[in-house]
Amino acid sequence: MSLLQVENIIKRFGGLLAVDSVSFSVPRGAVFGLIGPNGAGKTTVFNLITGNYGPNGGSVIFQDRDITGQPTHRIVAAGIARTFQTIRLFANMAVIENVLAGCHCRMRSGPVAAMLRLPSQHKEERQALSKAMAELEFVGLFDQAENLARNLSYGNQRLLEIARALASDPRLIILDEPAGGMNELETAALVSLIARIQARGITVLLIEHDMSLVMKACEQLVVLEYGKKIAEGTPAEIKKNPLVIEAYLGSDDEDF
Amino acid sequence: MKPAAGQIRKTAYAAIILLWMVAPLFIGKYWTDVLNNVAIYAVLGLSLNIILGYGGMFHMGHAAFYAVGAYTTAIVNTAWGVPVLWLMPAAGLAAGLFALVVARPIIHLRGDYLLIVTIGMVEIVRIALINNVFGITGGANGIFGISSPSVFGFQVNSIVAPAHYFYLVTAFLAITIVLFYLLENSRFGRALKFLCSDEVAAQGSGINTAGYKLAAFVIGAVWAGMTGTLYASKMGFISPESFSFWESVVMFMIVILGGSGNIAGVLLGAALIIGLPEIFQGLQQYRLLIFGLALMIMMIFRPQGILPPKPRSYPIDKLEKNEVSF
Amino acid sequence: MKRLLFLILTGIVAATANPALAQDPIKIGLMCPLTGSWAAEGKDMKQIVELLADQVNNEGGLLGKEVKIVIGDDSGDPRTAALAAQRMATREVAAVIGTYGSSITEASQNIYASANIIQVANGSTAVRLTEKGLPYFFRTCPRDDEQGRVAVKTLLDSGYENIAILHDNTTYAKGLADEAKKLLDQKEVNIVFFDALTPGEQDYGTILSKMKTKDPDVVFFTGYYPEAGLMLRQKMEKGWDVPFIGGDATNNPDLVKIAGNKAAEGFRFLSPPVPGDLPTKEAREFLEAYEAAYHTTPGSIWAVLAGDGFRVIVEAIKQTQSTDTQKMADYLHNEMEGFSGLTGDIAFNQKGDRIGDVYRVYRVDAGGNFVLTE
Amino acid sequence: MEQFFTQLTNGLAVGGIYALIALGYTMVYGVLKLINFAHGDLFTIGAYLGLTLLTSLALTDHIGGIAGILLLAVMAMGLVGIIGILLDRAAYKPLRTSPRLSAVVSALGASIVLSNTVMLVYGPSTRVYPQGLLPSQVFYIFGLPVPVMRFIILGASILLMIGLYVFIQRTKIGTAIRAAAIDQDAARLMGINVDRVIMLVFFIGPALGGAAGVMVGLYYGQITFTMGWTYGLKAFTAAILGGIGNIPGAMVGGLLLGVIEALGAAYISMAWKDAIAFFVLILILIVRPTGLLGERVAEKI
Repeated sequence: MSLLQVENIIKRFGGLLAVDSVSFSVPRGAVFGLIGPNGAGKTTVFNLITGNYGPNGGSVIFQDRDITGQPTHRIVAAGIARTFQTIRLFANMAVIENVLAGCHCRMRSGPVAAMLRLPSQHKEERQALSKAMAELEFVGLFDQAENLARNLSYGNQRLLEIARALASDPRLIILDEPAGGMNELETAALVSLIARIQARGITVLLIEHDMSLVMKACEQLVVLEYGKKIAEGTPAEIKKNPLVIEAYLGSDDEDF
Repeated sequence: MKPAAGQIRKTAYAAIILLWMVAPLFIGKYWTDVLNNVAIYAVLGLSLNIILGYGGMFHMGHAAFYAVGAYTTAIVNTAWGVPVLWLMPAAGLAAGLFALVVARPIIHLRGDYLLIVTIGMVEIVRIALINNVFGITGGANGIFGISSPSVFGFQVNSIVAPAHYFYLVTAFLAITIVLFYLLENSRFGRALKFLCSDEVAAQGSGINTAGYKLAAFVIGAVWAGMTGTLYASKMGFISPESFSFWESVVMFMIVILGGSGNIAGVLLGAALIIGLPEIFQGLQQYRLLIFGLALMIMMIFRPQGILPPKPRSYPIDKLEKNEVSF
Repeated sequence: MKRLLFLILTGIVAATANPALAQDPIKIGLMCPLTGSWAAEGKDMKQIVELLADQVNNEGGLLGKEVKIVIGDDSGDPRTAALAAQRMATREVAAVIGTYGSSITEASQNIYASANIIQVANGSTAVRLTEKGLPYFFRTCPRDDEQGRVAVKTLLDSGYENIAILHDNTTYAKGLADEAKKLLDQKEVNIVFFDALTPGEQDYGTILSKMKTKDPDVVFFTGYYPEAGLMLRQKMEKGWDVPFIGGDATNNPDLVKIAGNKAAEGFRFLSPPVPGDLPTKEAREFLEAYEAAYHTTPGSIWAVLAGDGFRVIVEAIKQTQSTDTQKMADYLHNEMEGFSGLTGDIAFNQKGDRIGDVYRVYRVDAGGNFVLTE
Repeated sequence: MEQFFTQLTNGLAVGGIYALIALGYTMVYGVLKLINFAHGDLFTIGAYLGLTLLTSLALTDHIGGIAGILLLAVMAMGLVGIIGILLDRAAYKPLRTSPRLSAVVSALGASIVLSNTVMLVYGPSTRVYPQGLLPSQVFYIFGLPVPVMRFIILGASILLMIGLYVFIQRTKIGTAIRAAAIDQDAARLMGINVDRVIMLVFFIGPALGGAAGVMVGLYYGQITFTMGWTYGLKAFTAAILGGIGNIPGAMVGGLLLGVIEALGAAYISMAWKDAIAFFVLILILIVRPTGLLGERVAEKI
């Protein structure tokens, strides 16, 4: 039973066909990897799923609902949260405030409630705050709550993005190169964090260049090259696939 | 040393509030009227701050909303004699509706493109007023004979007794400060700050950025419209030249000079931008030159604004441990 | 130390006792636009009033006291004007002159009224300003309806049948244009064009081209001299020879400089007489003194009307031997008659409006001079 | 048809001046992402300096009409360019690393200072250029009169714009300016002296504005200290209309704005002319959010 289905999705930038009719389906509860050489269109696929870009064709089905071309905030509300390849935090705000951004879509009170200081609004704020603290504890940033986001280390900023994504109570979390800029220790911790996320019943879809992480963490992989899907399977199958080997050798990627 | 600093700040605020409240007893009509102007522009600055300060949208046409409110008040009051203060909600509503209609198609424009479009908006409004649009704005003459506000049957005439008007406008300013403070520290205010800081990240966190931008415009416009009521009833007449592009620039400068996104900063900005030219009155034709120089110098020495906002703190230490769970 | 204290104390006593002293000056306020778009008018107003005040002081002052001019800058903007008026009202002025621009004056009217200060406006022609029944408001300038009446008479007397009216959407020009249109609509003439230009621009080719398509016999322009001068020249360049008639805001020597003698020749405008055309001693002396002091002639008639405002106030103080507002107002309303002003005889009706035929029709001759046509 | 043609030439003449001033906005914006709100006042200063030079040096008497006017324009351009550099040093350089809107407020302050300085130095009255220096013939095209000066104004603006375009596209310094506009840090790494580039931009932009000021003075004959505000706003509108930061965009935007105004005034309403221009601007921006020639870059996420 699949949680997310991407069907023949297409994206053009001017004359460039960045994503060429890619299809795959992510099973519920899985850790699913999207790999491929630089410029293969992986992040573009993510942006198509999360509604940052509108596709030129194809569809995205999430929990049996067509969410193609919906605005990003609706997609988040539907249960897909994400992190960004180039870290996008609210740099001049406190760590805790960054996580509260994720809580936003699960809250209800509007400007009028705030100005009238309704009890419901007050209670909701309190609940959101404890939820945010809980997520910080989950990723191991509990004691950094009052720091400014920009003062965190690179690895911790990645973790903060994950906490922010988790705060929106997603069914699917999309991680775009979560280990980018992390040292070995941090990467190892990330592998176990991904496992704990999976244990919470959240499906994980990730892009990663660190192949040791991909092989350890993912149950299933899709390989893209020049915007096309060239292979799909378990890590063990992918490792042996001649097309994949050629693609990676051709791009001189030593990680593989 | 943190509590001590907080204590000093609280004492300072209390002193300023006290001084403000008793000021009209000592400073005479003229300076009281200067304070009335400061208060009006403080409210305008605070309403613009929602759009420009929290929302980060380059909006240089706020006088358009102010004008819609003032003209709504003037037209209804002179035509049907409805007491002006009753018209405050109507003026706010009219300005809010106007904002809803005009802001929707332009909300997605970025930075300077939004800036020129909002300038265009305020110019179109001014030209429409001059050309006596719908035959109700009085053209270049404007509208006169607007009654002064009355509070529980007590006439508040800003011309005869600026001090009476002072307490009326101060009350409105105080309400505005409290409400906007609550708004700033809420889900709504936070969402605006997120989209101001990084729109893509805000969207990715599930915030309806377009919706919040529009809401910010509408709330800012409602308040500017209500301030328009106060202005119209203060002057007794209004004409298009009071709602020129330059008025928008003045509001814009108040927010940026004082400290974009900070209520205390905007209040200080209003005091400086409206107060300084009056302090320089004695310099006659040199006063604007000195004012311009002062603006440049202040910006150079405090590039972030004089009182930039501080990161917000959350009462996490007050959370009970058992609350921190899923 | 004791000595110092004594000095301070005597200083305070002297300062507080001062109002009773004879040498305490009589203060007269002048509210004018010293900054902003109308700063040129304000500067002239200031120079003229200060010059006249110096003359009064050189001749021994007023009621044995020195006359002091207190100046407030209204920036040509209603909000600033209201503040300037509040400030003026706190400065113990006997009366106030000013200001230029009807909506600017309107912003100050009620403030002076509530402070019981006489206000003599000089460049605010909107009809409604004197229709409010304010007891202490006067103006030395005529009203829009008066000028409209004279303009219509001039247009009809010249036998024009197809008339274009052009204004600039300012309160004053629009008011005059509306007034003229109202009167012309009752007559047997066609108004073939009625629209506004945007002041402050430099190329009016578009407007001229558009008017030309309506083929009027005459264009009545109610706006200001810079636009009039530019249009006269651009109309000549286009080879269009329709006559132009202007309102009194075109009365400025710079009009000819902008247009050039050739293009300006034949242009007619309505205006209260300029001092140069008046045979009175006062007017001649004033012009001489002004040229001696500032090496130029007054730019606009409105500033000269501020000078008349000053002279009227001085006369009222002199005649009533007091600076009491009510006495002065009574004098101005009822007793002043045929007072010889810089712009002709001055008297006021009960509304505070100037009585009498003020307007003349001027024509620009081949040498670029303004010549009285009657 | 006759009216259309006449209005077109009217619009193009005014549009040429808008375009020339718009170039100053767009060049500074291209490199610094700064809206130089004081640019309109530099235009005013150009007009006033031109007047001073014209009357005090009597160039046209000494070396003849056309040569004198050209020399005058070059001198005024140079002086206004230097004032532009000084303005940058005083008002903008200290704010390079600050939030963008802070520099806007500083620019507004500078605008107040410059226009009031002009008022205090030259007086608030309208000033008049000596007349008769320029040809006042009228061309007849298909029987329609078109003053020859309109062609000269338009021609001079277009010539200056083409000159600038060639300079930016073909010379080494021009390449440096383009590089700094795309990425200052990268340009610095490539050995480009970015501070020098900024200085140059603050020379060229104001110099062109100054040239426009002299042209306006010479042709229209009258100048006031507040005229920079009106022209500046129009030129800024033109720069945005074409796509700010884009040099051909400023030219297209300026000419187009002039034509829109002229046609709007002729066929719709004169009193609503500016409102029509802004309305068209808004419509265009709704369809093309980065102006006519502005680049439409999808944000990299």
